[in-house]
Amino acid sequence: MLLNQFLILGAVLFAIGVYGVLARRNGVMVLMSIELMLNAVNINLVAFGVQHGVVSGQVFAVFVIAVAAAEVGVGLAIVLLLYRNRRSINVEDFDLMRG
Amino acid sequence: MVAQNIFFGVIAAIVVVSALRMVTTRNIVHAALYLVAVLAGLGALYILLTAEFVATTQVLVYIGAVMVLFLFGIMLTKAPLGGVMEMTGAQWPIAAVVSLLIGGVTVYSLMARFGSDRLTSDGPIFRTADVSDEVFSTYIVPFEAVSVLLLAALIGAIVLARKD
Amino acid sequence: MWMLENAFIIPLIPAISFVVILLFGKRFIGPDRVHVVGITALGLVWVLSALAAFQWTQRVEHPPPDAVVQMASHADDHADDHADDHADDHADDHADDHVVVSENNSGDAHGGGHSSPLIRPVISTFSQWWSNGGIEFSVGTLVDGLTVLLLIVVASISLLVHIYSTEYVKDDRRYVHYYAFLSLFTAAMLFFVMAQNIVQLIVGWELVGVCSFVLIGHWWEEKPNTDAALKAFLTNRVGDIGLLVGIIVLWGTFQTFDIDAINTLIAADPGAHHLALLVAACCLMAAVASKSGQFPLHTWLPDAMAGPTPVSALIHAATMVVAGVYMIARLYPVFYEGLSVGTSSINLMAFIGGFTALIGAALAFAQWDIKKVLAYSTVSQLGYMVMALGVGAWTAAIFHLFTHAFFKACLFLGAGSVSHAAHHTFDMRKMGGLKKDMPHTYRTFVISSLALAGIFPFAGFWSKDEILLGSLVGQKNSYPLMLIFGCVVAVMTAAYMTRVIWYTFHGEFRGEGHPHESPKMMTTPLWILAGMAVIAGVFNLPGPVLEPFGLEGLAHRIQTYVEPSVYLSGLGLSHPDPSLTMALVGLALAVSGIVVTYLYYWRRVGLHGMTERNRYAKNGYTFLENKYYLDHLYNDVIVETVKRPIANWANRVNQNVLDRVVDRAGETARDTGRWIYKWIDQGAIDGSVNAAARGADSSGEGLRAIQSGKIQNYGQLLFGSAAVLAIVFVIVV
Amino acid sequence: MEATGFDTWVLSLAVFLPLVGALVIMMIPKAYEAELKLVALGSSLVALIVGVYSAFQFDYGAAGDLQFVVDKGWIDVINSRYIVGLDGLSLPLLLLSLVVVPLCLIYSWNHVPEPGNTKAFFILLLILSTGMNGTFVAQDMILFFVFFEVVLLPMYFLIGVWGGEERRYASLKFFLYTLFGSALMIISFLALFFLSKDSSGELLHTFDMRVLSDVAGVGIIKNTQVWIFAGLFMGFGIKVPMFPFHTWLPDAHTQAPTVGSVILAAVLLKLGTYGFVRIAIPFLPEGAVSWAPWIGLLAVIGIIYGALACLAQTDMKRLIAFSSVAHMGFVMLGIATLTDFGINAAVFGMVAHGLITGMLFFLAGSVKERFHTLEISRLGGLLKSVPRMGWILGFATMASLGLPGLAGFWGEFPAILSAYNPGAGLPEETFRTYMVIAAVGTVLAAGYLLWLYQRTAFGEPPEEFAGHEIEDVNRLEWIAWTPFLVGIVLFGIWPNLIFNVTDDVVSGITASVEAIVAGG
Repeated sequence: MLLNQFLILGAVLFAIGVYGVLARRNGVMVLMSIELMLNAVNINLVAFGVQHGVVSGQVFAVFVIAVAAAEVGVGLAIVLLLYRNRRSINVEDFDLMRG
Repeated sequence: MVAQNIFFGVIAAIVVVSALRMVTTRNIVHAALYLVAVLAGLGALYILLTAEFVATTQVLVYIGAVMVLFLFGIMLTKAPLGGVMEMTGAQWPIAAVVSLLIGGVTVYSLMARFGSDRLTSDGPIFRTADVSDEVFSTYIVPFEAVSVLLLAALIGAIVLARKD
Repeated sequence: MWMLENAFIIPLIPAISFVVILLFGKRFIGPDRVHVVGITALGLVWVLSALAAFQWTQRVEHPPPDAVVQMASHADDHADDHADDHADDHADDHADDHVVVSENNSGDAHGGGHSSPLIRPVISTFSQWWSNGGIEFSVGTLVDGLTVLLLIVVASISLLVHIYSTEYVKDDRRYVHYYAFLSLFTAAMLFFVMAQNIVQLIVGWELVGVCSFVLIGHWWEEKPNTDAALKAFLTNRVGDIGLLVGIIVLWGTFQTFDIDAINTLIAADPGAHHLALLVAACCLMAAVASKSGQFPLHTWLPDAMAGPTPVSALIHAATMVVAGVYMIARLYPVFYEGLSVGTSSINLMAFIGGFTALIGAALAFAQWDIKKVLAYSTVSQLGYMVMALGVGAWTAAIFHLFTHAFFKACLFLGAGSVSHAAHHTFDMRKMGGLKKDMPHTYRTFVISSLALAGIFPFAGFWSKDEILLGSLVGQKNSYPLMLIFGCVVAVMTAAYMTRVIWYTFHGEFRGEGHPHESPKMMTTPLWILAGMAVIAGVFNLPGPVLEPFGLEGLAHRIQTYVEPSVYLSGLGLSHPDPSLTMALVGLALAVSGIVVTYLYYWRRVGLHGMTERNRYAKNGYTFLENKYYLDHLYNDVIVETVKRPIANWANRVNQNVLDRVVDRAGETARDTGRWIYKWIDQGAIDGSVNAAARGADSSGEGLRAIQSGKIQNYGQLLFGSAAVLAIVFVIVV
Repeated sequence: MEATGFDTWVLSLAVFLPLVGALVIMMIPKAYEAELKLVALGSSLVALIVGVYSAFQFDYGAAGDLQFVVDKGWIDVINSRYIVGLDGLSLPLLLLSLVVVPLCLIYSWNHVPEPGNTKAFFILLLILSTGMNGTFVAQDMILFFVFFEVVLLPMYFLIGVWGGEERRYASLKFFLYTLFGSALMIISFLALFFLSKDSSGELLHTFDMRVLSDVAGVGIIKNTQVWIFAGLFMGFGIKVPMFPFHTWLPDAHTQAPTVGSVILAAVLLKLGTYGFVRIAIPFLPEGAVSWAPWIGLLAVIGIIYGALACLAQTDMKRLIAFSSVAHMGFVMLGIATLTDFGINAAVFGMVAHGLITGMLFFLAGSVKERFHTLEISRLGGLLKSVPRMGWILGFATMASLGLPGLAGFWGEFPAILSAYNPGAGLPEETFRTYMVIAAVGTVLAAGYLLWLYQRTAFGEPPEEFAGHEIEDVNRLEWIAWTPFLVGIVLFGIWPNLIFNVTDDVVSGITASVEAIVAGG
């Protein structure tokens, strides 16, 4: 097996995730796309860990999963809150960053 | 080796197609299910990479917990469960261009750098015990930090989502 | 020679006085007593300057061995290594590395009374003023005859103006600031005249400009005053472009800022670097034109009369405005070589000077404001000095600078005295007949006017004579056009001064109230200056005048003491023989100017009566009629042609063209600024930034799409730029 | 040479003491306002004292060498180290930055701008201080970059929270502009990391600025140098700011609170020019030579353009902001000549501009506080209503237009002078043209500044303010301003105080550039 198989798969998934984050209007969908990107990174970590014969790759992958779980928790809570206040989870309706 | 490659090919195809469908489908529940497919496929690939613990965690945490969370989120926000809605914003062409650029440049650099590197097949195989040894020795501080992070996220999520 | 080596003390005293007055004036000294500080400081300065002058004469009379320049036939072999010396080692005592300059006697063909020994200036330096590229640049003093002459002039006039001002600006709104800036101005001017290098020249040059700005705008509540102050400063700044560029060209050519070194280098090898010197000289001429009120940058000077009159006397007549003349004299080899003064028969400097002298004099006729008449007269006289330098009459120019300072200061202070008496007006139409009420002012004014007109034996006669003679003889060639300019101006000067005296002091009083003589504090300085206007000429009497008295040893004192022969003889500068004919012609010109004008005004009074009688006389009084006909002809045709159309034309050109150009330049710059700001900056550049952001936002909402506040737009930007950067990185690495 | 004993700590103390102060303040509740302020002022003053100590311990004979050097491991993975050091180039700027912050704290002692919150305001100022000090002493590119970016965030908040009407727009514009530049800059840093070779052709893989400055880009071919320089040029040029990247500056200045403007003008803009002198030119001499004529062109355009824009302004603060564009044009012109004179003048110009324009912004802030407007047409007669402030404004105006005898002159004159004989390999005629244009710029500078002064200070005060009793310069303002005024006069009278310190470093830089140009 080539190392690149995994790396390129990761890259493609990452790019798809980016597309999802940028293009999707639904807040939940955006969060899901972010999960996709995180998973893309995880493949890289594990693949490099195997390549270099170290366990750190797996350890970091586990950490990433944990952090992702935390992120989903908080992210969904925020989406929920927004929905409750605005009756919408369409990210295009939110321009809170506007100066 | 051939078997492995075929396995990889099949799984990778499933993963990529599911991922594409996930970001293009108009039904949010379908999207969630496609995500499950992607995550499961990745879990399988972890097995292929001899990372059993990661694969297990993937299944347990992602497919078990995170997906349930997502489905709850979808329900609570009263998304049209079976219905079809315009899920993609008007700016999708820009998003597509940007993601193609990113994907393209990344793939190009990977090809250039790791073009023909083979995965070492004779390297050590790390079992769950090895991972736990590493986690509780070298990475004890990050581990604790992640624990605290999870706790904080838990409390934060409760505070945010509370009704009053 | 202590004073010459420690000359830095002289500007230091008024500088300290400035700080003391400004910081402690109001609170500790008392706002009505600050002049004590100023006058004390200036008294001290005057004594020290006199001491310096005395020590300089001693140095010339009994030169110490290291001060004399030995005669050598060739200096060429020294020229090359000299550049390095000066660039590397400025802190060194300059006595060591002075190049021996050949005395090129070819210029003595005219056989002038050139017998002065070649004396080195006294240079003291304090190293480490600033440094660059491993080279230390020093600050220091260069004291020679020219410096001590200017020291005396500045110190004397400034002291007298300080005294005069105690009455003139008494109870002024800003008495303290007035004296503070008089002190600062004096310090800056003294610093300027003893500059050892051209950077110091710039510093002094700009500082006097600022003091002039502050003092012109002394009464800044009124907009015309501030306009005048701004105009003065900005016009000077325009000239400063020339100063900066010229000095940079000099630096680029000689790799040193040291005035002495530059002069010596040029004198040692005239003819080298001609192009660079030409450029430098032309650039510096722009600076001179702005500071010394030369055409076409002279327009600020009459406006500068908005300041208090003593300031006009000090800054805009006697000292600051001669800074340009001084700079030419100081860097004379640059101009001499750059403009080929020695060999040409007309050059930029001579022409600008002569032309300025002419238009200044013409304009003086058209003014009703007594100070403006004097201002244009100053322009004209400065033109005279520049012209003198342009024809190679170095000493004559400096001599004229010296004498002019006294009588012009006296005239200005006299004008101030008149206005003090006549309810603060400067309009001559509201004066008249002040002769009997203000005898002191009248007498001193007349004396100074005669001196200005160049009447024997007053000071102006001698200096003007030398200038005319210099233009007649020139160096290799004579300067015929300059001679004509000089002669015409001599007539006109005498004429307009007579006009001023007529309107101010003679005839009927046309103002309001009762004029009175000014107090002693004002008349005393007037008399001192008038005295100088009488006797200042003796400092450079030609030999033949003194011969009958057996005093020929005292002839040409200024030439002997002041002329920095080290450089000038290297250039081959010569002096013409005194000429009785020229003196008589000059005197005749001046007298004719006075007489004609006097007759004009005198006849004019009678003319009204005569014209009425004329109507009766048509029947038979042909003889009388003829007489008046001649008069009439003269008045109407000659004088009127000269005076009205030409002077008015000149005035109109001045007001409408030159002044307008200056104003328009300012307005254009402002409008351009507005336009650029509106269309280019806010429109194009800022617009394109915003437009780029707008393009990214396909929903096209809002002008500033870059801050749509939508996460996804930011995300697109972020990831997009990341991708682009990555691509750039991939390509580069 | 590595420092020993207490000297090891000097620079780190000077850099991090304000940060420590900020951390301490975070612990203090808001209610204890007096204590908060004292801690803030104390920490910045101690940092200043440490800085002054370093200035006294500094070996001026060896100003060209780094002193007080500390070299410790930091991020081993990417071979980035914690290296700080002080040489003649850093010293004046470090001191400037150390002096400005306590003065700003004093100035805002009793009037933190709307919406108040002294605690947050002071914390941000202290963090800003750490970032600025660190940038000037960092000798490792990653460390430099970190400090460079640390500056960004506090300033963003200072403008965005305490700014004027349009603050959000201005702060975001500032942030994005600078971030964009930084991104290109870090790319160039990475390129330098990957491409730099030592003289034997070995890849270095180092971020150590000392090493990179020594090898002077020998292993990098000219084309690549030009590209990398372009990245650095964008990063630093936006910060300077150079025409045409200057449009963030007027907005940021106009909207920023007074002390924000002062720090922005006095120190932040210098990070860009400092970067040119410290990094861009010595690391990539060939790239610098190729770029210099264009930098010079943009610089003179900036000089004229900034001056013309100033003539169009109706707002005093915006006018001063545009004058910065013009003044930094002189600095960049000096740098572009690649000569001793030019670069020395540039460093001098940085300090002088910091003092003078900082002073002008202080004045603008105080005017705004008293008259609640900066519209030039509504002001007037300052000399009458607030005479002392009017005089100080006059003084600062004169200094700003480059009056000899005050600090501004020594930044302008040698810069113009240097353009007459630009460094090796640069087109002489082009630079001589720049010289003349720059000289014209000095006239325009006098024009807009004096016009400003005439309209604001001369004449009678307008009617709307005529009857009111308006406070003249108060005690806190005197304390905050006096060092600026003294500095302007002191450096103006004795410029060698700075030239002498910077000259060795600058000579080293120009000599290496010359050697490269002659060799290549």
